[in-house]
Amino acid sequence: MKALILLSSLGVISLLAEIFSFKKLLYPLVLLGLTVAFVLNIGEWNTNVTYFKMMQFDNYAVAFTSVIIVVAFLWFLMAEGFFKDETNQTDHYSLVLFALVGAVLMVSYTNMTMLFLGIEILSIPMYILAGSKKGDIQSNEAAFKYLIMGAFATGFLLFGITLIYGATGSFSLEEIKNAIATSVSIPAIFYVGVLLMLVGMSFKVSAAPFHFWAPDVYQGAPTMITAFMATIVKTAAMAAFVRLFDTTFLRVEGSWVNVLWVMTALTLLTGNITAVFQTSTKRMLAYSSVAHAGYMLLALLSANSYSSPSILFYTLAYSIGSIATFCIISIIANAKGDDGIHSFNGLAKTNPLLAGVMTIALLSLAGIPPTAGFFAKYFIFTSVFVAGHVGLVLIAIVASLIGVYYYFRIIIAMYFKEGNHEEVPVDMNHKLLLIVIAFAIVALGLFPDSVIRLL
Amino acid sequence: MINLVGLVPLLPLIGFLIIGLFGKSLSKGIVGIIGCGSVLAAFAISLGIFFQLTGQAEKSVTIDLFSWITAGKLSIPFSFLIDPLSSLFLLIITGIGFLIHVYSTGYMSHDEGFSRFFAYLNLFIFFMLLLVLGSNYLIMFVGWEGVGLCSYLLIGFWFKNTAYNNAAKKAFVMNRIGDLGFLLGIILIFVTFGSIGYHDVFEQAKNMASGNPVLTSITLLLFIGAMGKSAQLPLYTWLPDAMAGPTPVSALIHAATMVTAGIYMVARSNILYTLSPIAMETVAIIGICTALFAATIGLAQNDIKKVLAYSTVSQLGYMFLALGVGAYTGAVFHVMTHAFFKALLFLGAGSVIHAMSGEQDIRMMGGLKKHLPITHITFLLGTLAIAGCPPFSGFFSKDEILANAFENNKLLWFLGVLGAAMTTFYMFRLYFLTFKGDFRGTKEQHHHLHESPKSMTIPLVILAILSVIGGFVGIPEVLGGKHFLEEFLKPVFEDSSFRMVHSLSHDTEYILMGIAVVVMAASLYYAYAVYVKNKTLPAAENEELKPVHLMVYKKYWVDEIYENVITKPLNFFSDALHKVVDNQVVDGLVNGVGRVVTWFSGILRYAQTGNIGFYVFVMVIGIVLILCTRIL
Amino acid sequence: MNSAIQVIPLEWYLLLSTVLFTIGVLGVLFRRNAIIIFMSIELMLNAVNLLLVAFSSFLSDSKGQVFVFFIMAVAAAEVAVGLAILMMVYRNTKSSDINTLNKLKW
Amino acid sequence: MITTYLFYLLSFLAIMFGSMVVLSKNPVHSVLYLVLTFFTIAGHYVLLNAQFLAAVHVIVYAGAIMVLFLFVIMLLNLNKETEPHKSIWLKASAAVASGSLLVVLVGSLKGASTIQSTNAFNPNIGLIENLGTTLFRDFLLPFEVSSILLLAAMVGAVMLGKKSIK
Amino acid sequence: MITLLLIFFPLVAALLLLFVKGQQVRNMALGAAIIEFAIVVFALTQYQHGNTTQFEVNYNWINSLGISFHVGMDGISLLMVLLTTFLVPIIILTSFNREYSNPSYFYSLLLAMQFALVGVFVSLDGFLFYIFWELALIPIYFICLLWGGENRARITFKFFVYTLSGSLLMLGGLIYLYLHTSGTHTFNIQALYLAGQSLDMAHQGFVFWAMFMAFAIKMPIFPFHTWQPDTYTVAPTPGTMMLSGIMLKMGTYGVIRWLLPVVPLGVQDWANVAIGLSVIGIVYASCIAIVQKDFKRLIAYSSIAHVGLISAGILSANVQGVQGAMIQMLSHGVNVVGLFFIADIIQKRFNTRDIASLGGIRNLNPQFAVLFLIVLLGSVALPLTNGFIGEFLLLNGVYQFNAWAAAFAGLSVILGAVYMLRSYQSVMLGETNSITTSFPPLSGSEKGVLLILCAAIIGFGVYPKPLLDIAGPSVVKLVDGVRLAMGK
Repeated sequence: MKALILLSSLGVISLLAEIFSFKKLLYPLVLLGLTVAFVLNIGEWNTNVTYFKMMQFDNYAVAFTSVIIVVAFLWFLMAEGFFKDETNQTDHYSLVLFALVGAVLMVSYTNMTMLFLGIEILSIPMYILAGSKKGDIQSNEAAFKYLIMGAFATGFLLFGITLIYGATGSFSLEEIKNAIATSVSIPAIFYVGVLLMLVGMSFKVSAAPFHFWAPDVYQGAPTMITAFMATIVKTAAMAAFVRLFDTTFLRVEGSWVNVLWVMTALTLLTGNITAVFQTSTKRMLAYSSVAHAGYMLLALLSANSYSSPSILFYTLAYSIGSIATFCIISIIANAKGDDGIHSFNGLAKTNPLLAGVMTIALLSLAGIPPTAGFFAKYFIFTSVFVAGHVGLVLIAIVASLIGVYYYFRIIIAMYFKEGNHEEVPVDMNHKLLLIVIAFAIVALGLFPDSVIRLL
Repeated sequence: MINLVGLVPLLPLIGFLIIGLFGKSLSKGIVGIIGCGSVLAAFAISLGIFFQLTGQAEKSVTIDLFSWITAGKLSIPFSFLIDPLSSLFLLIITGIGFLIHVYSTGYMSHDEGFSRFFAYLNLFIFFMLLLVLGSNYLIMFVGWEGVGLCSYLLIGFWFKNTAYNNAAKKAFVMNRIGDLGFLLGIILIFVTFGSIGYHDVFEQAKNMASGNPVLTSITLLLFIGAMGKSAQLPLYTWLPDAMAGPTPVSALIHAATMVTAGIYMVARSNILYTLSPIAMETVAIIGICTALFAATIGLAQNDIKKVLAYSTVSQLGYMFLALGVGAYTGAVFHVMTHAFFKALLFLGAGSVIHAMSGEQDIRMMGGLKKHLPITHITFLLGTLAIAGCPPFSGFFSKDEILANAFENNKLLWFLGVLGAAMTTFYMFRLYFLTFKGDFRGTKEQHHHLHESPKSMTIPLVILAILSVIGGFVGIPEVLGGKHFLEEFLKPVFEDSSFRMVHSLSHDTEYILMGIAVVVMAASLYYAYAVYVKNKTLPAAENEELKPVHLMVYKKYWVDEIYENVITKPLNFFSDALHKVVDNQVVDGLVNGVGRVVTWFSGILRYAQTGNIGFYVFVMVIGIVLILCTRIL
Repeated sequence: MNSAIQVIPLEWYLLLSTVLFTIGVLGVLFRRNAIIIFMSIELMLNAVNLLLVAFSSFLSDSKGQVFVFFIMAVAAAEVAVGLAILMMVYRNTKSSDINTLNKLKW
Repeated sequence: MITTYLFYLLSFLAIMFGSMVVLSKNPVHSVLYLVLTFFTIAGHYVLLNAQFLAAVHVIVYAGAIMVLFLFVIMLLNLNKETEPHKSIWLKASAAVASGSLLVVLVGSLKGASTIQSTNAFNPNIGLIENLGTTLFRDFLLPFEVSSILLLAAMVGAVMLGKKSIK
Repeated sequence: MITLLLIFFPLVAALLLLFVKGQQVRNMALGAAIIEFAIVVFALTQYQHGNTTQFEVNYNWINSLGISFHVGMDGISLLMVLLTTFLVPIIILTSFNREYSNPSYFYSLLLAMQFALVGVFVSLDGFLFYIFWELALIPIYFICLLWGGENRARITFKFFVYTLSGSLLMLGGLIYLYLHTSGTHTFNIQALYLAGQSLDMAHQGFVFWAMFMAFAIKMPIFPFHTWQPDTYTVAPTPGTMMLSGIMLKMGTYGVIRWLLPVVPLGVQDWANVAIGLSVIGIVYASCIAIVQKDFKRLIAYSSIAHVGLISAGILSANVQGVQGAMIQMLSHGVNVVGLFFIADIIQKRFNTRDIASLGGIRNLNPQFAVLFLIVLLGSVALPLTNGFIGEFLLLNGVYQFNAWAAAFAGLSVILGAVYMLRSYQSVMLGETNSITTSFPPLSGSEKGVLLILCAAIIGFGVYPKPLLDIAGPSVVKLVDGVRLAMGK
């Protein structure tokens, strides 16, 4: 909660920066603020405070908030240039920070109202930021698509919430849970409500067949925003999803588990298969992010004691891996004016560091040991196994293999193809960031227990 | 002396190592001395062993060297077994081996690969000794394959010649076919008896019922090995081709020693065979068929070494006939005498070839009698011996075989006699065409004709003497002699002896002998009439032959048949396997998976139309489907 | 005057909302004009609002009506942002036809 | 009884106007139909004893949001029937899709009658007093949080709306 | 502690090598590999013969999942580690033949691979085993990708995905077993054995296939082999040697350690099919080897044939089969490295590996011809070479399973001779031709490597006892356990 307040305040403060002209200070201020927020957040570990019966900072919330703040910190480190070049610098800062507020709400809500508001607070800044390259028609298109589809999905989400309200008379997760636990016959509209909420949440995490917006929006949005969407937004949405379905709706598992089974399979396959053909790395990662949503859904689907820790670990591993890849993609795309795979040709010769970190990040995304991504997948597979969905495990294995195919296209391009032998200039702080991330990926891969134990 | 048995194979091995490693820097003389010396020393020790063994009551001594292979209850020591059979073979191998080494110092003196040749020869002796000394089947197999390797190396000794290389390869591969059978036989022995040591196996086998199918399987598998090594039908074709090697090699390996390994093996396993009548019959039938088949081919060959080669195949057939009818002693006896006279004949042939500057076609020879007196005499003695002319060695051994065959089956005997007649004919044909008549070669060859050096003739003489008197160790009782050999080998064949009851009356034996001698004489005369009196010459290369003659001359086209039935189809099959099955089907499937994914990806991405309306549409459809789960 | 919820079965409200909601969906599917699509989404949200109020009355629980306020707030925010984006798009493409926005695909 | 009739009338009007929103060719007409739809919904609110909400609804939707729409339409000069029509197939498939959505929704929403209200009927819950209590006590946090939402939307709209000055 | 040293020394060396510039790096790599070998020799002296696991180290790693860093060596592991550490210095020595670009990366990757391989062979924790298993894949992938030949991107990728697909299935199997461990779930090897053996036959069958696929692909067994000839051909020779000499043994070792004792009933149930595939593969690959034109491809196919026999022997689940497999793994490692090195020597000199276009090399360098011949004889399993011991024991093992399978597998004895002699004849014998005009004498490193290998080939053919003794008791213990579980 303290973190939440701090983040909101930071958002407001950044709006003031324009007026009181301390724009230069803003960047360090935000970084500092995030650090403090992180510390404050950690301070709430094991306190389990509930606020207004609307949100509860249990360990789950604290853990995910930490992940969100850490990733946000890394994101800010990466995205300094994104703010610098903007005329509306302060607006961007505040929008991003507000989005973070939304994300934190989404991981800590205990009431549908907060969920709904969290989603919207996260989404609306994202709609705007996706379109923040105002003159760029692709950016326009991304924002527009995101908005229309998002609003449309919100409609279904709300319909679902309403039906659940109608059936149980409450918006509070706790009360809903009690209601369905005590009810002799649960009204049919409740189930429909659950399914409609499933649709709404699936849209947010871009699960098939509600994923269509994702590749287009990811591609069109400014790379930094794409990175934000792929990491923080996805983490928050996944956390919210789990909080809702693996606790509140667990009792009516029978009504949604089969649907989710099919959707997960579809997501895994569609995301991975479609990514194979992509030539734009950004778009490829967009599809890959759809696929990763599929893996996370696996854990959600299994709904057992492994689910939360595995999703926590997965989001962390996936997010830092994605930050690294997006960072490198943006560096390359800026230097070569193109984010196609061929832009990576010969990178290993000219920029061994970039190539090395990219390789580690891609290996992690592909789930090859000893990287964090491997353990992430491993935990997920374990949880699915425990739940007994062996068929899905097989599909996930096939999907992973396909995944290897497109991740390795980049690796092959970097190490095998001949490039133009011009070194790409890289900022010092980016270098630092990448090295840190590379170490983090390996360290998480070697000592995953530190994170797993949390939940 | 028996304790020194380890030295017997070790000495040639040392010889091989010294010559092999330092041969280049040693003079030919020293190489020759080391090569011959090591074998001579081995021979000396073998003699010692032989006499010690005859002198002592314990007829079977096992010498453990070291534990070789252990795996669970399978435990194979590297150990040697000294008994009459192995000591006899030791003598044959080292003795004849030594003579041939000596001969080789002369024969190969001009060859640049002199030291290599001696290295190989020594290595061969080493392996051959291992083969006969081993106290279990696996050591025998080691020697078995080792001699195969040496045979390969020596056949392809002149490695620049592709035909020779092919012959070498053929020999190795064909032997390997047999070896596989042998190996499987060994494994079956282990599986059955839990051991592969001769002693353990035979002790257990003794108590088994005759006709036990396992024994039949074992013996047949072992016999496949023997068929390969001893060039029996249908695995004999490598042996005539093996004549590509230098002539001493043909004498040593492809006549006197290695090819008789099969006989040794069957004789060694006599108890197993005795207890499996089916296997015995098979051995006998294959033996006699080979004997006749090879003899017919021998009738029409023009290459001096080819004739001898087919003769060897034929004689090996006789030995198997002997084994098949239970005349184990007879077989070993024939091995011994055959070693003498066939080595002699080959060395004689080598001497002829040496004199003819490498010419091997008998149509180009003739009248060599006066140019090569020693060779001529010794060759004649060898010919008489092989023809079975009394009292030369071949007479006794062949007689024993035929008598036993008669006892067993009259038809076998008849065929045996027929084969003997053919043997006489082709051998004398060879002799007459080579030594009698006029010289038919070129002027140059004629000019060059000379008797071979001492190093070559002395072995010839010694072998000739052995060919003449060699038979006396086994004079049958009917002729008032004492069959020393039988006495000596008795401990080895003791357990099988119930099969070897002599029931022939003396009269019958006399008649049989008489018939054999008469047939031999008739055949000899016929050959004389054709080749000396009428001076008929074999048809020239381009001459048209009568069908039967052509068939025999072309060796029944067996090589061609094998080529077309096995080699070519195998190549074709492999090629198809490679190009179609492996590249198209198996790999195609693997790549196909990748291609399907890529193709599917290409298709699937078109679902991503970029059109919001479509996205919403799919979303709605998705929701409809999801809600359907509620109403269905 | 009685509250309608006392005389009208809840199903009717459910049905009415569903129909209105579906009309909104139809609008999104049917039209290419972005403005109309936005309006259709507003219609969907209103259908939800109506249902919430009906439930609220039925259950005699004011939370449902409070929730409507939040929906209104969000709807207002979305519309504001949406129209801003639409303006931006229009500036670049001179069209409010959603079909012109299909550069991002495949 | 009058309530019942009013319900039917308002429902009919709501559906009709709603359909007209979707079907009218002129965007301006659509906006006006939508305003009418909102009024009918407000009528429903009144019937449901949610008077305060009805008032807010009219003010916010009809008064604010729809004006915004009209404003944009006028600004962008979209008041003509310029919209290119979707092909008949697309329209048909859209109709089929939403038709089936309706069918499955209705089909799966059967059985609302099993819902039991635990509270006694209270006609006053829609009154401003009740709502205020709930909003500022139970829903204080969301209320505060929604300020962030509105602030973000405002900032965003302004940012996107203003011309970029370099 | 020795085990830890064995595992991590190469890793440390690999990391240090990254910072060394220039070609001298190879000497340092060689030094590191030799030190590693020395450590193993030291371990051998400390090893108490018997069937116990020694040098055991067990640290907690991922407590919450029952994963520990548990390593140790019994005879089987020790023998595999011995093979690895023996071959790696040799492989590094063979690389002296060529100058590789970025040598520090090259050698670093080689040593990193050694790290993973040793890890695979000493792991006593299922998860750890899997991690090392996968770790081994990455360095070799990059070795092939960076220094390989034509078409390497496609081929190595296929290799990578193919192997990965197998290992993912294995992971599935391991997780399944893990979830069936009693009490707190753990990946401890003994617990996994118990878990696997407690399953019924049908479920053991599933686990069998899940795990066997990984091993079958790695070895590779027909029909999962098609990545192999391409990869062997395209990889730089040291990479090929690592692949064929050591990495392939991961599969066979896996079957011994992680398949037989884990799902004995599954093995029993499916042995027919698995051995059938192995045996078909033997003849299949041998036949294909006959018609190969590229020498490296020929060796590659011959390797499939050899490994098919090893696999069949292991799956026969008797002492002779498994013991034979142990020996044959070593022999095959030595022989195949020798053969690939010979191919490399020839290619370096004549720039071709086309068998048909070579010839008469023996005329140019008899010494080389002899060394080649010895390696070849080892490969065709002539008695008194190392190959024979293994082949005999393996055939023996297979025979006990099924006589016809053994007979069919035995065809490799014949076909092996056919293709090996054919290629030897074509390459070495006959007259020299326009390509084989001159043969620069063998360099010191070349001669050294070949001599060491030949010494090993003959030495262990004549006196294999030390090797058999290392693994023997452990093999007997393992197989007895398995047979007990099978009810035999």
